[in-house]
Amino acid sequence: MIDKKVANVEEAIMDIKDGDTLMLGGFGLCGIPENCIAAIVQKRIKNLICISNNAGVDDFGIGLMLHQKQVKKMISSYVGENAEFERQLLSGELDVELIPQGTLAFRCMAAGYGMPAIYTPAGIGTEVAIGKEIRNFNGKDYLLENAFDANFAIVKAWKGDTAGNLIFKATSRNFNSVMAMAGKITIAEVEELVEPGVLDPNQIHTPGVYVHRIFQGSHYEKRIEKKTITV
Amino acid sequence: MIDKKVANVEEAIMDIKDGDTLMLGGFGLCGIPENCIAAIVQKRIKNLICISNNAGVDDFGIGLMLHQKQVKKMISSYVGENAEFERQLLSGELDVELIPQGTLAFRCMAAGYGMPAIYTPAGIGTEVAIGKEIRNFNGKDYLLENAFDANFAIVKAWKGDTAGNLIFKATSRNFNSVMAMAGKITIAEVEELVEPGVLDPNQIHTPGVYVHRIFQGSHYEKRIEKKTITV
Amino acid sequence: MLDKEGIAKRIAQEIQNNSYVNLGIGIPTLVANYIPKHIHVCFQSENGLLGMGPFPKESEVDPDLINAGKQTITMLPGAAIFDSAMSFGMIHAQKIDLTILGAMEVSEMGDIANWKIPGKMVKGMGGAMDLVASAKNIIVAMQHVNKAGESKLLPSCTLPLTGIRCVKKIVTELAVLSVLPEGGFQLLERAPGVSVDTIKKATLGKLIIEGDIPEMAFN
Amino acid sequence: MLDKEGIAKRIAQEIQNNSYVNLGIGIPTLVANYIPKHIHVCFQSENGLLGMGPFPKESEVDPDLINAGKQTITMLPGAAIFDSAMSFGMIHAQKIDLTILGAMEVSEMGDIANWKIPGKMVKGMGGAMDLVASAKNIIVAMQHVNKAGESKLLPSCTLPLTGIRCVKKIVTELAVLSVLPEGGFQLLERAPGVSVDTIKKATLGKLIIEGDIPEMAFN
Repeated sequence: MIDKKVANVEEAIMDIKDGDTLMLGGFGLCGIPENCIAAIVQKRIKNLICISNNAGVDDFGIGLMLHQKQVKKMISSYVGENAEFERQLLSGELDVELIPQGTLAFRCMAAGYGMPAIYTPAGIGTEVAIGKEIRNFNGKDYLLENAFDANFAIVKAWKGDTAGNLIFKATSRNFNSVMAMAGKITIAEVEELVEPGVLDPNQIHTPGVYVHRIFQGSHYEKRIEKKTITV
Repeated sequence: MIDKKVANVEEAIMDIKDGDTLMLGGFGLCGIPENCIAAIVQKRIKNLICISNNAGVDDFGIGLMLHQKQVKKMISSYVGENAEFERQLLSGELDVELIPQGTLAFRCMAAGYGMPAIYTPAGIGTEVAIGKEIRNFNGKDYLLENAFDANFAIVKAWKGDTAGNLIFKATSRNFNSVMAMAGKITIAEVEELVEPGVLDPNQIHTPGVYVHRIFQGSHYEKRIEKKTITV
Repeated sequence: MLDKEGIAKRIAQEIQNNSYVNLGIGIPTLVANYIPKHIHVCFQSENGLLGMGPFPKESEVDPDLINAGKQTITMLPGAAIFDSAMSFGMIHAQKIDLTILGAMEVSEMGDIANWKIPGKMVKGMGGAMDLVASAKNIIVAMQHVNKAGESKLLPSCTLPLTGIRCVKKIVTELAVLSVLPEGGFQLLERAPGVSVDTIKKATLGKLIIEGDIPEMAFN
Repeated sequence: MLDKEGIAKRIAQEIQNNSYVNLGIGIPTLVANYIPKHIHVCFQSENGLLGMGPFPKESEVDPDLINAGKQTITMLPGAAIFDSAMSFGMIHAQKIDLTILGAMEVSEMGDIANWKIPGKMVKGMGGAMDLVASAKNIIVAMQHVNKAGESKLLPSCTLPLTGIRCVKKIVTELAVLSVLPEGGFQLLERAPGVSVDTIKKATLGKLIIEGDIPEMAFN
């Protein structure tokens, strides 16, 4: 097997530099790559373009990067729940491109599947369609949307092996597995890193060929955005 | 949960009729829907268009349907290993459309993902490209290939539950999971049918929403086409 | 006049047996509480889950298991997890039978605006544009008029659109209305104690009233 | 002159450490037997497997586990199973570093024909058109001349094409040749005991010979 293991988060992110485009997995705060985000914050890498469904909250997730003004542009489907984000956006410090959530997912998948672009009906008749190519198939209009082209995809998995195979838990899979396929370099942090042969080949969500670096993360906080319980 | 269980193979295929387009899962003889094929053979449904990576062998798999002249047209990537197929093709009784294997997979996936068409580089510069739209993205040419539109997808899984969730074993997953997403009606036969809650939601390969009918198959022969061993 | 729970309760009656349903944030989320026992329904959450169950007990809370509203949830027996691409794949392939979502405005052609107010901070469309572009059936749950007392059922939307010609039915605190393919809101039912006249005054778009309009029935 | 095993052995030297490789049917399959111990390689089988191992022992045979040549196989520790769409997805996304396959003809521009002979029963292209359309590096394993003694290294292919401008290197029983980006077969190595003249006679396409051509080295 080809060994993808790196020693730690510092080694994993060593060549991320100012101005890079990063995909960051997660939905809300669920399944976000906490260790990599912390290391990027600590390294103060600047002018990043971040492709991520959300932008974290004020003091967690991508919010930590925003707080340090490390992000030049966000490409997301939903960026609520973040006052600092709003301030930077209104002041012009931050650029944001809002795209439909499915389009976000498909543009990742297209990159991982070698498709240069895909057709989606999402956004037809709305401002999302402005300037984009529209094509009718079988009586229905679709937008042509290009595959993403990101320097790095940074994802968080539940289990992984040193061959780079990943397994995600419950809804923390979300964008993690589609982004894992889509980075020029894919970095995976996992809660549990095992030797090849431990994980069932039948249950792998992301085959190791898509993953370039893997390390065992630590101190996962897994903050819950909206804890809702049945009394 | 929504119950997809049907009593038996006869009920599962009750409304397949002459002239229908069927997708049939499997690669070679690996993971083919043996029970459904046997029932279609017994029912002598005619003039079928079959989308399947291969065409079986003389006396097994789709070869059994060919033997009875039930197939009008095959859409496949590779149809070797079948003398009766060759005879019917040369005599003009059977039509065949050969397409690249990846194109076959992507046209299924497109149907399951609501994409009207996809772009693939496979076939550029070859006779496969004749009459098709070619488009250049970032300096590379791609063919536009339409999503399949099949009346039925017929797949075979290892385990399934009555909610229609499917798990495939090893390389018998092949086209089964992509076709399962792609049929107007998807019929799944499984080696082991269990109640909802038995299968781990994290390990489902095909979510039940894609499956319309499921039943427990029997008497799987699982014939091996090329048994190859290390002495 | 209905409260939010009443709107949810009325919409729950619209859910067909053996259907896959996606519930938006807000009133639509409440609909799950009023599904009749004999109706089998499977809820999709577009962040990657089919078979969403009720909110967890304190001891069951799992940060790795949330819905599209970012609330902690549970899974029912027979649930399945998938990634965001497959989730929107099944939405676009019309495997989801019904989408219930909120709106700021709906036009008499079935256009919907529910994601952006010019001049205000825009949070994003999330999965709404995908859902309205593809769902076979879309029911909007909303107030009939906005806080300024202006009708939200309009000849055409004034706010940026989320999708076009997609809303099939609207349930408000005042009425149930269907959107006709040729345009117009057909009044189907009045909320308890609400007159046709009240609905007329609250509806700016073309309102079609044919015969007697029954009051909503709840059991 | 090399036999089939020799061709496979020579191609095995081309495999880089830490690479993902797809092996076609025939001679390419034999390459797996000659990978040096210190080279880490992961074999993809396009029917949905990364981490393909050797053929099974009799007791290990599993009809649900085959390669793209439909032979029973095994999985190595760290293997992963996926469906056909993802398999060709990773091929088209150029995650597979090297494809080794057979050919009927190769042109001096790197075009390849390996799937169809007019007038003969056509079995199909299988995954070959996908592989040659996308692989970063393609090595062809074939005989230098066909059974009629005609060169298979041509100015342009006469048989229906599988892909264009894609072959990077060719290993035959006579020689190792690279296909130059501007066209032409550059002779890199001679097989043991084979003269440059023999290779010249067997090559109909433009053959480029610069300096002394070394004999292949095997260890």
